[in-house]
Amino acid sequence: MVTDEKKIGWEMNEVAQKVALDIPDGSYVNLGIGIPELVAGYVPEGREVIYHTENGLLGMGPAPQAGEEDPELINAGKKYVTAIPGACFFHHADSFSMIRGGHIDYCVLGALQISENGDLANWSTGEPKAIPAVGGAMDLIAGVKNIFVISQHTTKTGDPKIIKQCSYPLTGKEVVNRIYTNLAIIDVTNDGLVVRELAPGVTFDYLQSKTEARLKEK
Amino acid sequence: MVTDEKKIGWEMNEVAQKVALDIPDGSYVNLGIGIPELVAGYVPEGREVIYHTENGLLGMGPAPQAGEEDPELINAGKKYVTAIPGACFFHHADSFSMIRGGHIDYCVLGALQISENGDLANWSTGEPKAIPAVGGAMDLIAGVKNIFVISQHTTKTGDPKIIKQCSYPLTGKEVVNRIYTNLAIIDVTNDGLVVRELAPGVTFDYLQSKTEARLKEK
Amino acid sequence: MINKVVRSLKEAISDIFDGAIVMISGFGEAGSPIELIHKLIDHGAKDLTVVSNNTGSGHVGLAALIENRQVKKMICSFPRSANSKVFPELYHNGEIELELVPQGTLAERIRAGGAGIPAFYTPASVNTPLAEGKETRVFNGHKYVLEHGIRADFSLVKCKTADRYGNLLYNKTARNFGPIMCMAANTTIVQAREIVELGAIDPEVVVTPGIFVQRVVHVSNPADESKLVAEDRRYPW
Amino acid sequence: MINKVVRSLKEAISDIFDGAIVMISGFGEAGSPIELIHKLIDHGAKDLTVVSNNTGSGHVGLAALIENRQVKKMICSFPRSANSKVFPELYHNGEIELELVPQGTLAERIRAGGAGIPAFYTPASVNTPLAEGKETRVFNGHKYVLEHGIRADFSLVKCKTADRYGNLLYNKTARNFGPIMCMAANTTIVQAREIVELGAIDPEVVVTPGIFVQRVVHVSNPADESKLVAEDRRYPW
Repeated sequence: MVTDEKKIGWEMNEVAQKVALDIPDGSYVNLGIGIPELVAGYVPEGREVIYHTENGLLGMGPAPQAGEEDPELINAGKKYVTAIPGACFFHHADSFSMIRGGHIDYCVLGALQISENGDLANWSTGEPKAIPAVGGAMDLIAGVKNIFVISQHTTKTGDPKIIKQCSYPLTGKEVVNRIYTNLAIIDVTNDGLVVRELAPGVTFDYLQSKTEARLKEK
Repeated sequence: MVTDEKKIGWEMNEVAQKVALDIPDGSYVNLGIGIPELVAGYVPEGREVIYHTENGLLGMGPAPQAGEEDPELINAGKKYVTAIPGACFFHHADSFSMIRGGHIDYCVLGALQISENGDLANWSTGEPKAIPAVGGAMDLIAGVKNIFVISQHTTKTGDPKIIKQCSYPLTGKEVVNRIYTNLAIIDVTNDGLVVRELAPGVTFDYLQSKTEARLKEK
Repeated sequence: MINKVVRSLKEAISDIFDGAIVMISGFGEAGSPIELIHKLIDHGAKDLTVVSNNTGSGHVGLAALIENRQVKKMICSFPRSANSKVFPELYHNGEIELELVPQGTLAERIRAGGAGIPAFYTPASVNTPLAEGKETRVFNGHKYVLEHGIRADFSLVKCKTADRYGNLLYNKTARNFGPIMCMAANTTIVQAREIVELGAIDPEVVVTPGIFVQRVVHVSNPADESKLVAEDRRYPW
Repeated sequence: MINKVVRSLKEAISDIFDGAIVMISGFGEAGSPIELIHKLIDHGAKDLTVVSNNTGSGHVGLAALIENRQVKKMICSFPRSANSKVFPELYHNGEIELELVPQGTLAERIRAGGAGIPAFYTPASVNTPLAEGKETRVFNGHKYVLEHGIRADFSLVKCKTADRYGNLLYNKTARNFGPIMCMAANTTIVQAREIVELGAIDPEVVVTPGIFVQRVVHVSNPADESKLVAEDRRYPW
């Protein structure tokens, strides 16, 4: 089933490209660690998008050339990055003023679970033995204007991630605006989850079968 | 009587010198507008004192030479100043973080009235026709570690300024640590107002006659 | 492409609407965006609530905006000064409202507005008339007053140097309220003495990151307010 | 004369006492004052409460301080990472306490501590387990949680450049928590890669004004933590 799904849906690189297409010229964007980082590779020609990394850099550029890594120039995932012309550095309180104050236009995050009303769980499975670690996720979802989730449609074991109610501890309530998965693009609306686009070969019924929450056709 | 008092007490320049002597080497100091500004001229040899002005400069130096005035380099009294080597500029929120956060060691302020428990009134006479204007006074007295008042001992009409209870609107309650006037230096203690030093020719009884609040001998 | 530089003062301020909340940078004349203010007088938006530390001098800049009856209410810490004649007169005649705020509280309320903090506690003004009617609370044995963040529809700010991303540098004590007012408005409009190429400003020394700025207009030789006041100039002239 | 430069790491940290609250700058290894931390391990103060975004990597720096059983409690936003082994083990064994704080709330609490703000409201963590037991309040129709400022007895901070007044410059994203931690401690101790003459730093570009710094020590060639971790080095060595 899992294999199947991967075959018929988009590759995650294609999903990242879909996300990038939906981010307008001139946007300030924060990308979460992992899959969300792929989005930076697909900014359409002619658009200028400025990346914020919460550890104190606006105007984050791509990874440096081998041998040019600077351990004091990293992103929130602690990977080596570069700074573009027009970039600036600032301290953590200023950085989260940008986030909390509503100055960042888009945040693209991963997810463990998303509920049908847009609740997001992406920081902890709540298992007693897990070390809880939240980072900046709760600040981002509370402060950024548009929250996009990019994720595999189901878990590694094939269970739905888009569900009626999150069982994991929440990162925030009613915060997700749009969900991009390998199977579909789904808007979180006041009328519930509305399918915006299906990946090639994916039917609405197939998508619904992989989704615990009720979906609506556009 | 007023003339009398001025003759027998210190000149305000001498009072300012007394204040300067009580400010230790290495202190960060904010001087109020007017008479308090005189203090900067009397830092004893060998001491280094750094002046903060709340409009965004740490390391304020003396007035510039004629012809070198810069309308964008001023103090809180909107007078032209200079910046010493090792100075720095910052914005208003950072400036008042220094004040409110307890980072400034001494503040020297003028006063309209001081009560026997150290209440200070120095921003408004409360007259209905007066335009109220507070500036940074309330932040300073709330945040700075040591609050020194420098003032004529009585008003222009010879009325006491050091009184049982302030009749003017307060700037802050129980905030003044020491009072320097043309007649005496007075500590505000848990035991009340204790005279620390009398100006030449001023007796304790004379001082008490010019002071509504009860004074104590050291 | 991101280019926040607009061609004229008029283009910069033309959407300021009647009833808007407008922050205006400056401490006295230092940092006051006098050309933007004069263009706002030409533009004519009225019933404005203006947040600025002072109320202007003589009959130019902020004082002229007030004199032109465009300001319904001032939020400031120090509404009078040696050369302020306009505000005191209107205030005495009951023609303008005043919300008096301690200077540090004003700065922190603006910063909070920009930083997404709806409210905070401060020791300033406790036990004074300015805390009357406000909620107080004790933390660690000391009393504090609850104050709320302020946001504006527009901020008008003066700076020294800008680039097309809106990164800003200021000059000396003209910095004052500029950086925090940039943070706190839906639309921040900046007049810059010089506009430089992207990358010309060292990323380590940027004072206002471009994310806080929406429009930049080039005013290479801004007027010296104190000279205009000394000459008793009046705007509109 | 003001001279905050002390001659040795030992002199810089020798009054850190058992039970102290210690802030340690850095986001991962960037900005982590590893030489000051190692000297604190030599010094031996224990039962510390440490405020730092992470819990260190491998067996050097902050991880080594924890491994040496000097830390009673960590206040941080992200206590695990690819190379953090020490904290997870002690935490599982119940040998160390954890106060988990969202990263922006952690930054704002530190800044508030330094700015004399005892408490503020933030939207982060509302409706999540991290807001449980905390006071919430509605402003303008949105729910916020009350958070308190944090102050420390000591802050240990790494910077690039310092002068004898304690004015500081940082390097790129190693700035992170440094400036706000400098503000929030009774005694701020800084290791600087270079110490320059007074006046060599342009007053317009100072990041941390000297008023927030009590001691500066020169560490011209700080260790590269990731290299030490890759080599599986352990402190004390």
